[in-house]
Amino acid sequence: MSSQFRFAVNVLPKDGILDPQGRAVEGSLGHLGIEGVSGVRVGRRVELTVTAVDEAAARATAERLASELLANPLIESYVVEGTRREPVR
Amino acid sequence: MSSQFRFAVNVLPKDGILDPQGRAVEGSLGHLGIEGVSGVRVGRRVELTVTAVDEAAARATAERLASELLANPLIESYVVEGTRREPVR
Amino acid sequence: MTLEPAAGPPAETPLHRALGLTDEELDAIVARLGRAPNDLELAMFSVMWSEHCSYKSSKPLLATLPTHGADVVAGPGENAGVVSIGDGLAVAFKIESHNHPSAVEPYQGAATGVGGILRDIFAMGARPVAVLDALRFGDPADARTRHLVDGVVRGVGGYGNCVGVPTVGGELVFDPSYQGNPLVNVMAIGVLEERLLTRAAAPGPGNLVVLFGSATGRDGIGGASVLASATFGDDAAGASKRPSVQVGDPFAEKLLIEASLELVEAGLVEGLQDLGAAGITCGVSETADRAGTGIEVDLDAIPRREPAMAPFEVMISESQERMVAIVRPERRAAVEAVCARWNLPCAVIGRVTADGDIAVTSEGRELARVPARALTSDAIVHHRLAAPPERRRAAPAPGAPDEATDLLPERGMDPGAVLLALVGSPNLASRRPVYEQYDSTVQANTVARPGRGAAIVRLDGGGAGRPARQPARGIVATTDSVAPVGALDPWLGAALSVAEATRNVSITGARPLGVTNCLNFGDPTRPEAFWQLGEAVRGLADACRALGLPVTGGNVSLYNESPAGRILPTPEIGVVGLLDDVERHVGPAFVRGGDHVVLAGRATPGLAGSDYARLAGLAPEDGPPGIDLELEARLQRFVREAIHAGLVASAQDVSGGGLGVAVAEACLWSGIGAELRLPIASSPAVDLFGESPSRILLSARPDAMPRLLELGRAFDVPIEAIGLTGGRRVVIELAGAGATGAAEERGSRVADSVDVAVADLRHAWDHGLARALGWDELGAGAPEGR
Amino acid sequence: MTRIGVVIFPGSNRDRDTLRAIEVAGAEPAALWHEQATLDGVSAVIVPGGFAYGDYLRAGVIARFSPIMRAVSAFAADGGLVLGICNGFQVIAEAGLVPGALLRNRGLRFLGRDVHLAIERFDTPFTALAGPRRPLRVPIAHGEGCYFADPATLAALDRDGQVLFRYVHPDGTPAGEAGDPDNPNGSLRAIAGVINARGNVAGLMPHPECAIEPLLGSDDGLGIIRSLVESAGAAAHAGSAPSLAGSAA
Ligand SMILES: Nc1ncnc2c1ncn2[C@@H]1O[C@H](COP(=O)(O)OP(=O)(O)O)[C@@H](O)[C@H]1O
Ligand SMILES: [Mg+2]
Repeated sequence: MSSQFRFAVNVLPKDGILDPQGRAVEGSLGHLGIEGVSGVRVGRRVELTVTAVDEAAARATAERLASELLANPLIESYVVEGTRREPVR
Repeated sequence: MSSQFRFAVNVLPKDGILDPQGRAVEGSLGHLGIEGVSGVRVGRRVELTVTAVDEAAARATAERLASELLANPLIESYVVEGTRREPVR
Repeated sequence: MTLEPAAGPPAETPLHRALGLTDEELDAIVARLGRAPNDLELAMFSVMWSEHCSYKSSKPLLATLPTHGADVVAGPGENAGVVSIGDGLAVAFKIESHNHPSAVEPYQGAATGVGGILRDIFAMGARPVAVLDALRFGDPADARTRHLVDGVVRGVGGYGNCVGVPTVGGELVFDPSYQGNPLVNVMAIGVLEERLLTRAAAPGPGNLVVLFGSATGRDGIGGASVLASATFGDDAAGASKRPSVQVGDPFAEKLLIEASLELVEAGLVEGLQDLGAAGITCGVSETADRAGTGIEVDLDAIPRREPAMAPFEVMISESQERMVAIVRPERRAAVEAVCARWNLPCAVIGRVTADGDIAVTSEGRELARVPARALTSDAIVHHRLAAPPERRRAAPAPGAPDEATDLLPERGMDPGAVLLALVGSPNLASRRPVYEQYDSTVQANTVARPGRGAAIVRLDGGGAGRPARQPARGIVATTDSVAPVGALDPWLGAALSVAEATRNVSITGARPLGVTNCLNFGDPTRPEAFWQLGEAVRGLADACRALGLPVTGGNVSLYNESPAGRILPTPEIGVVGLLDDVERHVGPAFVRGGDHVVLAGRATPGLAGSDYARLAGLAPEDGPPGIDLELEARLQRFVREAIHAGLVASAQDVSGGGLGVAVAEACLWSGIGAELRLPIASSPAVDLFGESPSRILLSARPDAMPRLLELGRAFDVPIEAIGLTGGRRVVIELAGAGATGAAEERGSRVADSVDVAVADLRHAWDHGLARALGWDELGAGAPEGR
Repeated sequence: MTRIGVVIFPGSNRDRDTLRAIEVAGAEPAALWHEQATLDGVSAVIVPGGFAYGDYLRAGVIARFSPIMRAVSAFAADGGLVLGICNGFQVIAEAGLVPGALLRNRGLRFLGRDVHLAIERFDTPFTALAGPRRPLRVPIAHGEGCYFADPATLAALDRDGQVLFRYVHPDGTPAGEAGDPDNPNGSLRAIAGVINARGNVAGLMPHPECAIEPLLGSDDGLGIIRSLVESAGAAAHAGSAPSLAGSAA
């Protein structure tokens, strides 16, 4: 019997890595008249469903996907967030 | 007296909107030897710090930034996540 | 007038009206069916009888265009025009608009515009080799405009760069009339072996209809989503939540190109059609109608991206990156193998039948049955009312006496300063910040990249198993529209546009092959707008006949109006030409000091519609310059002949900003100055900055001059040596009775000479656009997303 | 004749250009399909430009997992010559065949233009015949070409002569790091291309294969392709690693 689990992987540039997108967001705050925003980092968020026998197995799959595909360890760090069990459709 | 609050904005393609990146990730799973992953959606994650008098004001700023700059309401939806109060540096 | 957008149609609105069909159109549908349509059929009619798909207002006008030519192997009515160029090769090309989607979502609108026109090209069996993007926006200082320009340019690049087709040219024009309604017209060019020419037809009852490419989602259902609330019990909120923005997937398109061309090369398909507007409904009805057959669609066989799609959604979805092939049953496995190799979903979704009907079935039940003809060639045609505006400014007749509109000395302006201002103005400055976002070199055939004059792409380069041909030939391509003049005189605007586009091709030495066009106009139910459209079509036809060129295809975009105003009527003209030896093409920049500078053609009066007029103002009663189409034809033959004879070092068209800007560009592109003495025929402003057509600025070695002048006489083209190249300044002395007299009468000195450093012109030209758009020079822009 | 392979991923778009450049440089080009697990005995491999697998997620990352890349990695490990151009550079960097990563251009825009390039070493299989003319003028066309490595790696690259190409001003002086249009993507130390420590795998962002004839604006890139062709021919002739690896794979 297997269940479905939904995860989110947040991938962000490591500290010290250039983040021109973050700079661009900060740079456009003035035009919008928004104040008091700083430390902007722009990364990726990937949401996915894993079908597995239990949550531990599902998380292991999500972790593997995150470390091997979704993030480049040279430049990015990631966090796997989860989980919400979903009914198997 | 103002404090700093850290938020994250998750921006994802709306339901029903084509997500070519998500499809590409799903298509590559075979090569990775990963099984049981489906429903992949790829979006952006933006983390930011807002300095404001209280959390409500900070969140309002983050919301505005998300809706006016970070997400394209025609094809994307967003969620503002937070918050963690930070010491003012 | 509704003040608030209605959540859904009020209960009493009949369904056909909610779908955009008039009562008259419903009656016409009933007459063709002999009964009332059901809801699915009505949905199919509503999309097929849209202006976009049916050309119901413009069809009678387009029928008047000259479309024949000895080398035309596919003309209007096909996905793209195709012209044979000998040696078994042919060129396919077409231009199309994506104005409204780009106004809503600039990135995706432009991206899917590129995708759509590329599919039209490879549907003919041609490999796409070039893209050109003709863009028009409102005020460059306005925040909304900046957002649109940024998104559209990123969208064109995002798609074109990924599919590996070089973007080699286009236009970027700012005019307040486009503020609420930008224009995004994209032209694509492909090359094919003539024997592989493929038609969008569904011959042979019993043949299979194969859908391949992306799965079908709810993309672009848009207006038709009222059906969901009306018939399928969705609440209005649910219906409005359905996405109507189409998202492009250039990676899928790249696979689609390769798979389609592989299918064609292997001879596996009887017909090939892209799915764009009106989706599967359009694809099956047009292919069936062209072959005089019918098609039975098995709705359940269509791969879906979304659960619980209603039949009408599947039938009219505009999901991108899909094609339909007509395949003999015995070739099914081979077709599936090709699609599998390219990792593209592929499904047999129907069969060709003999009954001429489009039938839609699901779970063994027939949901719709409509004659294919009724959806396509026998769609309703509207004969709209045309009425000219009450007041209009016409061009002087060719040969009319010159009338000085000499504002230049009158205003005490230094013509050199005017020239600098023009060269750095948003419409004339370098487009580099834009075209640098495009891959213009992929495929390794781009001989003339974007930036100066027409684009040149080598043919016959060889490689990848194909032999190189000696000499290698070249394709020359350009788009042009003289819209500001069209607002004053739409016949003239269209004729000038054709003249300018073809001239830009001829001055490289190439022979124009044919004309494609995108007619961007207003609401055709408004008599003045329809009159403009009619006049423009007449001008297009007249100019093409005079130049001996066929119109091979095009596109009509109407309703280009917004609360902010109406666009200038904009007939966008695309021209493709052929160079017999690409190595011998001529460019627009001066090539060395000491060459003679020659002006072929003569300025005629009229400043209205010019960039100078925009900058400096002009007498209110001034008209636009006229055109003598016979002279234009002779001029273009002359320049091609002169280039062929090896007499021409450089050839530059005189257009935006007039002769002054033409000289400035020839100098600043080469870094070589010029010292000229310009005989003033009418007035300094007209001769320096007027935009009268049929003029070419040439440079030639001294020893070529006698033959060049002789050739001018032989072609009956006015031709005059006006000075020499060299130095580091642009110096233009204004000479002649006209100038002196006019100026002295006003008590001022003769209009001062133009005397500007080439480097200053270059600086103004280089930085004008980035400054106008507020882009920093390295190109850092707004963050993605919005 | 020396056979040089060109990897074709779904989404490669300079594969034909590269095949043709190999022909012009005097070798026999061989297309290598992404799903094949062997290299058909070629003497060297070029991973070409384009948008492999759409470049979705991160340029080059999905391509890295395709079957052919396993063969390419094994070939490289055996000393075979591998050149990654543009997207190909991104792919081999993701695969760890060369050091560093390619980030979004600092200007956040795709850039297609000519750049000037200095060759830092002429004693490699990729540059032996490329001199002495410099700086080279070659086109770029990419959105993610900002070369990045951590400070220690950067220092080591410079120390060990692993920086193969650098963006320079037209007069040959080195381009700056940020805010210098002659370093089009803001690459650290203006690095345009690198070579691995062993000297048999190199990658660069600019397109030498599209600068092989004056008609198209420059033939400055031909020397790089010819260097590879000659080196591969010599290696094959000597019966050294490349051909062995190719046939054994
Ligand atoms: N302004 C025009 N001049 C000539 N032909 C035109 C014009 N507008 C449309 N056509 C022709 O009408 C046909 C239908 O156009 P369109 O619906 O845009 O084609 P598609 O659906 O293949 O994109 C095409 O063959 C096109 O070339
Ligand atoms: Mg079509």
